[in-house]
Amino acid sequence: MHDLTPITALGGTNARVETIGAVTCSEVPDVALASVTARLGKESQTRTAVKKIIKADAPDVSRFDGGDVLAFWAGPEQWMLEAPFDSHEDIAARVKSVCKTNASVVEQTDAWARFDISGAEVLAVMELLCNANSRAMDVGACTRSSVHHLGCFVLRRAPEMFSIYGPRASAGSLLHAIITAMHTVA
Amino acid sequence: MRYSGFKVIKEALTGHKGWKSTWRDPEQQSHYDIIIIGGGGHGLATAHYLAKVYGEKKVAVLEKGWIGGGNVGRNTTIIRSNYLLDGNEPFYEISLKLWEGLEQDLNYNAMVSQRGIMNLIHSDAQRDAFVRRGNAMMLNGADAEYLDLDQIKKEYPFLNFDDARFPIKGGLAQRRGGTVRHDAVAWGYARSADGNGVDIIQNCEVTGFRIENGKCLGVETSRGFIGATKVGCAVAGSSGRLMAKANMRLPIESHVLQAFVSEGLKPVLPGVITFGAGHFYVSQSDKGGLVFGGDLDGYNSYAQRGNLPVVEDVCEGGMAIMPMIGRARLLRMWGGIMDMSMDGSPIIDRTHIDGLYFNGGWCYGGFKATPASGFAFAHLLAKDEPHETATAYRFDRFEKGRMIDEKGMGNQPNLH
Amino acid sequence: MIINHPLLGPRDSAEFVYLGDANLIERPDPEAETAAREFYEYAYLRDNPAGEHRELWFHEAGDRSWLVVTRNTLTHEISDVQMARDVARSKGRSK
Amino acid sequence: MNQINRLKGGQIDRTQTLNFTFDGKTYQGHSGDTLASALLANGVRLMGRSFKYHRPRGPLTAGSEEPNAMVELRTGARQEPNTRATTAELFEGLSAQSQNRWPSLKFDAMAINDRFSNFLTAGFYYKTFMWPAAFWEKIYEPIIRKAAGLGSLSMQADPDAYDKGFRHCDLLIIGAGPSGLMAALTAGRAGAEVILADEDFAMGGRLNSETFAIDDASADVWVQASIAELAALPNVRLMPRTTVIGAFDHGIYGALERVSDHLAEPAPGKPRQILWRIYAAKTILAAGATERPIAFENNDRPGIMLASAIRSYANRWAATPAQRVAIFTNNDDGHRTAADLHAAGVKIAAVVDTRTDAPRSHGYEVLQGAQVIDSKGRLGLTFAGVKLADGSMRTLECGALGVSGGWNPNVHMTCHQRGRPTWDDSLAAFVPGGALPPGMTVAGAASGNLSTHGALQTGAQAAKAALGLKGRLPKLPSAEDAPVSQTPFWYVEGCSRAWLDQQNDVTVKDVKLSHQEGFRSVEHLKRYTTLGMATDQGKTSNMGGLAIMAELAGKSIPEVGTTIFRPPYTPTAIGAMAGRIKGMDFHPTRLTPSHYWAKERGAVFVEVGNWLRAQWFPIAGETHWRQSVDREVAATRASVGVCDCTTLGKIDVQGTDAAQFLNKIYCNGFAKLAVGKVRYGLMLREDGIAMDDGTAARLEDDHFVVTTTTANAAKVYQHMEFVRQCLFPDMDVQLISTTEAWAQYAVAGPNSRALLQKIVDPEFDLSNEGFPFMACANINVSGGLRARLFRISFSGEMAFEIAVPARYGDALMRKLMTEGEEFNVVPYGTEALGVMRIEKGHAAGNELNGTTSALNLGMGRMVSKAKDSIGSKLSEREGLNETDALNLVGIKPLDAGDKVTAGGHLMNADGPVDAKHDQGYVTSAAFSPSLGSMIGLGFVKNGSDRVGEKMRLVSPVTDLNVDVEIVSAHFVDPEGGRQRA
Repeated sequence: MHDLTPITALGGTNARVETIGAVTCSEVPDVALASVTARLGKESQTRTAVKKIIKADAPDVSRFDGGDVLAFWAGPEQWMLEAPFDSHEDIAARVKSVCKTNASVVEQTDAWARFDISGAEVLAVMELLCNANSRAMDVGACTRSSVHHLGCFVLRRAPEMFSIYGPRASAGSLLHAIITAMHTVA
Repeated sequence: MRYSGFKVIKEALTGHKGWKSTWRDPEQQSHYDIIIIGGGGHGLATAHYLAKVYGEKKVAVLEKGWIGGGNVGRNTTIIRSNYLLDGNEPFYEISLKLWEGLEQDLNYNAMVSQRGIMNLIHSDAQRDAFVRRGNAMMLNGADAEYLDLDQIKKEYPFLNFDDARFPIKGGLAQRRGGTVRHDAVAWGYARSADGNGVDIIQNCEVTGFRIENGKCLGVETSRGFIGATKVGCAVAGSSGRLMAKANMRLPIESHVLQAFVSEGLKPVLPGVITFGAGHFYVSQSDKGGLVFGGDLDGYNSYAQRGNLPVVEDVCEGGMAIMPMIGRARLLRMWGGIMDMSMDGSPIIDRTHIDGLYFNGGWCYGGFKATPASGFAFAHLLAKDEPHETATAYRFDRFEKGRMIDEKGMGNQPNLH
Repeated sequence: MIINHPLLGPRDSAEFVYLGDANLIERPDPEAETAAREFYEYAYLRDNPAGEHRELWFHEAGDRSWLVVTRNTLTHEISDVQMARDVARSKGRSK
Repeated sequence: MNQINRLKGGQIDRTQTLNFTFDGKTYQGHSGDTLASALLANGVRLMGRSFKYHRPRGPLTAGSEEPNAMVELRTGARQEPNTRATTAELFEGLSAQSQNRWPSLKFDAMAINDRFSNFLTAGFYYKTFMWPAAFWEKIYEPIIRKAAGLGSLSMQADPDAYDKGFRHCDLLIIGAGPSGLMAALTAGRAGAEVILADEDFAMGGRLNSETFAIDDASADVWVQASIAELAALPNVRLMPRTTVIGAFDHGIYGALERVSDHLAEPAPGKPRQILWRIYAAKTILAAGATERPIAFENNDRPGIMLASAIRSYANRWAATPAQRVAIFTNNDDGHRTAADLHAAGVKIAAVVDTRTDAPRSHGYEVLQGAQVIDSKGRLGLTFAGVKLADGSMRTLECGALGVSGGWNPNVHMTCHQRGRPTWDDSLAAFVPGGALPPGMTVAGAASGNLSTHGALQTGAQAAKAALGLKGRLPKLPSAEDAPVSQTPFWYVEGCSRAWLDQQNDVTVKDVKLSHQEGFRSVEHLKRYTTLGMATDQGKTSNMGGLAIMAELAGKSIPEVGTTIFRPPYTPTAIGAMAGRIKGMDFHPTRLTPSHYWAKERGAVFVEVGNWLRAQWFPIAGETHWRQSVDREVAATRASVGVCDCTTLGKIDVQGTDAAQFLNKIYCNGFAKLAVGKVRYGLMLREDGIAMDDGTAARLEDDHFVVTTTTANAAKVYQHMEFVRQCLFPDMDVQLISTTEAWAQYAVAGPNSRALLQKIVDPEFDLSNEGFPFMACANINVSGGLRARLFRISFSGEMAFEIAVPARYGDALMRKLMTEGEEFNVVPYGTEALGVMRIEKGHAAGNELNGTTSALNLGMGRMVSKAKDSIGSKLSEREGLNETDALNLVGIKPLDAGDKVTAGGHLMNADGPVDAKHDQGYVTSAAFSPSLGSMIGLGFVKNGSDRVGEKMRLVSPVTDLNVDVEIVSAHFVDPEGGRQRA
């Protein structure tokens, strides 16, 4: 084992959690991510590989699916695979070993910072953050959207819980946007 | 009729009975020596200089709607000559000099107000670029002044010096820059041209060109055919539409640029300020409204209206640099169509069709160029050779690789 | 404006970056004898119509697809949206 | 009871008395009052001054169309100019000041303008103030500017926050009057997602101001029941205090919600206002109608109001502008005001009706076929002069006069996409035209259906049509359905100083003068007279002006046409349009992986795009930034330095055609680059000008990592996707940005290898043979952590760039510092980075300025002729290949003490100093600790052949004029031995 100690996107050693009114925002650092993009003409093989990894059909446009390891749609013939960090820090290598040369696999773990927002007023917070029609998203829906000029992924994981993946370097700005919205709603 | 303070007093005391129409409403003649298509600022200025400086007697301006109804009627009124490149700077400096003598030339108060323009600087790279530009201006005989942060703070204490995301580091000022009452420019040129014998024909839409054997013989209009020895097109914004009638494709796209005015406020801003780290520039009109603008909407459009994202983007820039305007209200927004050229610079040139001349591609710098554009186009039409300050504004510069690209954005018009 | 993305459905145009005329897909053959002239026309001359305009938009804050949007420049009405990659292939572009 | 003009009833809450001040004097009002209603209740009619003549003014209206009663609301940094007293909700402690007057509202010295009004006619300023030319800015204009303007800004930063938000709905209903409520009930009951927005704080629209019955009860009962039913529906969202400001393309509406304006200040953490972007599949405009005045001589005195406004004040706010009120009308609606006031106990002086067959009343006198021809009263109306049907004159004593010229449907939003309204002869008014914004229908008074029944019916119909609901209309509540007939009566014959635009002081006389002088199109009229350009956007004035213009031109009103209706519907705070995007949040901030460590080290940061980067790292005793930077450069060149270069864009390129793809986007060749090697690449735009530069590292046969400059990362990625999807759609290549995934540090200097050998796991050979210049590899560091290593150099020293997953970047930096102690390692910032790259002659952003070609950059030969790449063809144009083209060179002062200034221009040593003789310019400059003088990079005409030439560097704008020598751009180690060591 190497001896380098990680920090979270917000610069801490522990994940930040903020509760304001009926909404809680939690930093979620312990996820591993890898993008999988089908090579030209290898779309069905790639879908098969994704299915094998997440134990569910490769999700359709604007959907996510899976269990412990989950995939969300990220672009045409492109998925982001998400897994627990502790068990899957080497996610890119593992995915690559399944996809072989059928897909281009890129480690994305530290490209993103994830915040989970939950609570009774979560929809009111979401509609101050981005233009995604969050009320119409059902559980299992995901989309790209912009939060205060930051390109993000938005996933509805439960009726009262959304995940926002934003660019890691701007995690502080993203959290600030979320918290101001939570204050407005509270 | 000559305008003066004395005349105003005399008319006030005699019931304003003596004021005459500012221009005639003439019937068109069957043939003119020169027809200018477009009764906007540039077309009317061209007519004025053709008649007054070049002594042309048979000149007509054809206007589709009402004169001054294009971009001269909806812009942010700024004049300046703070250009970088050799192809541009002498031209805009001539323009500024013409502005400085405009009211006396026209006997019309267009309220040329040289309260200065300040370009704010927010990074070292920007400072380097602005120093280069300031030097280019001075080497061309224009005025420029570099201000450091302390000088900016003294002159503009209301800017955001406290929590700016991109702190102000200095500024490049042109004290001779300023604003002009834009409608009055069109009216003043129209009145003068009319007084010098130019026929201004409103509600006369050009529907086609009569071209035979590579020569333009005149124009088809909603009022019938009008013959001409030379036809000059000055319809920036609609150049693509008009020149398509002569089967020309241009190095130009039409884009919408929005502009904004706030409710009237007691004096706040001395001159024009441009924000260097966002899309925002602002001045205050004599009536008290903050007149401001920013970036293009970014897509081809002839619709003369824009959309919310750019409105918000511009106001974001305003709040970032000048957070005291938060409680001032945006009164009106409007959109003008810009002839966005492929290098951000205009074209004043002959076309490949004999007798057909073109003036356009002004991007959103057309208003400040009005006098020089008119002067240079008049020169071209009268003498058949480019004016010395406009020699670079040729069609062939793109094919030959001699672009005049102030912003360095290349062949993507919406980035200029 | 709203662009009806062929995969994602209606999306705010603020998520996109605009490039210009969709003819930019039709890059000339650099080997042609008239390539110099063709590249000049390709890079610099535009129809710039007042009416229906086929144009390129990039879904930067979305799925990174380039789209060919047919939009009326007088009314902004959008009548058709296609994946630019499909359009390029239909124009015979390949490698 | 000091509210002398307070009536009984109304919708105010008398249990809550609120204290407020106007011009320093304290008054009381009630919850539910507006500032205007409370002032009227207190007997105050004078609330403002007009723009040009400074005439005394009171409210004309009871709503957002108000031109006159504008105040500065609140004090200190929250001072808010031009606030309409007619819409400002009263709150405890409200403080308002009158504006545009000096020294006081009652005694305004500028009112002298009114005496000279005959000289100050429309457009007079275009005809004078021209001599001498210099006097305009110095004398005339300052006086005009000082006199002009309305309210004042505080000149302090707005202390309040604003939010933006996004809502989606099946149906947006604009206006919650009878038609809007009925539409919302119809759509809401059908289960549609509905948003009902109204600018007022109380929904109900005109019903709040009337004494109508609905279903045999007071209309108020139906309104409250409807609101309650809608509020209980989960699919309906009620948005009171929300003005829909504009109809934008494809069903996007801007809407401003005033969250806290009815409070003294927003609660902590709460916004003052929210700008909503509403995405509506369908929209019903139910914006009602605005009453129009009749112009007559001196029709602008405080107390002269729209008749419907007086009715609103009486019925809704239980306030009357005076105890004795007259009415001037040309239609039946004016009589409603008289009847309601009469019922409330206000004395009706008379109803003056232009119609000879006007209805009679038992309660008060109706003067048929009569006209108000003048008024009296310096600071408020005292008498109205009436010309009776038989031509005789009569004077009515009255403190208020309600004027009704009929109603104009509020068509504004139907025209926001440049549609034009059409003329309805039966209403003598413009009604919505054919070309509405797509998805919009219009209901109620806005569509010209002026009765309550008509409003309810068209509201229900519109909702059904919008949602495609089948079946019969729901049963409508019964309501009045009085026939409406409006005949045009715009102004009283012979009037002259009869105000059309009360705020801008445009009178009938001005319109006539405008016509006389040839300003006859409606746009010319507006611009020449300023009619309709005031803060009310002509809501009460434009029609009158149009009608007079039409008459003078011998045309009909529709032939004259309207000016263009533009957003916003009512003026909107600039702060709200910006939302949270201001101050430090103007742009998101991007932090590098070593940021927190650098902050601990006391680094000075600089904004580079959205990134914050360490600029230099001062140590104890250093008092000037140059000391720090010189030390960092010297230490790096002497031993080893570390710099965070994570900000460079990183794009992962994979696929079997990856190499072929890079061959297209770079002008130089990549097909033959070996796995494990890095190559510098220059990317051109299609026009042959340099777009960006960087490196591409071939990690595997089908896998490259491309770097871009920090500034161009997004643009280059977009360009690469364009080339991939649009130009070469069948190339097997996949792109994804990985910029932020990796923490990447440059480790530079003669001891860089030695330092890295302590970090990189021992199985990797870092020797020059094992890992030569321009090598790259996937490696492990620190005992097994995956990492990437590139042997590339920006500084010219032996150097590496090492990358680890971003979360470990902080730890890696700390480790480099600890392990480097024995080599006296230094961290260096962007300044030292810049100095070293200038010393080495590497082009960067200042050189790649969007106008420079490969030839200019000294890389002309890199443009491969053997293959096609983006930009290669157009880079062959003659203008880009001239013999005296600019070339990148180095610049050195002859006197080592002289300054070299970036942005300075280069002139021949003995030639003239002017633009015509310009030889080039300096792009970058820095003090070089290695050379002991300032040095620069720049472009000089034919510069490659002029090395060794003496030239003059001038920068008049910074007052510099020095002698310099043109030298090679490679100041340090021109042979490149160090980076290969």
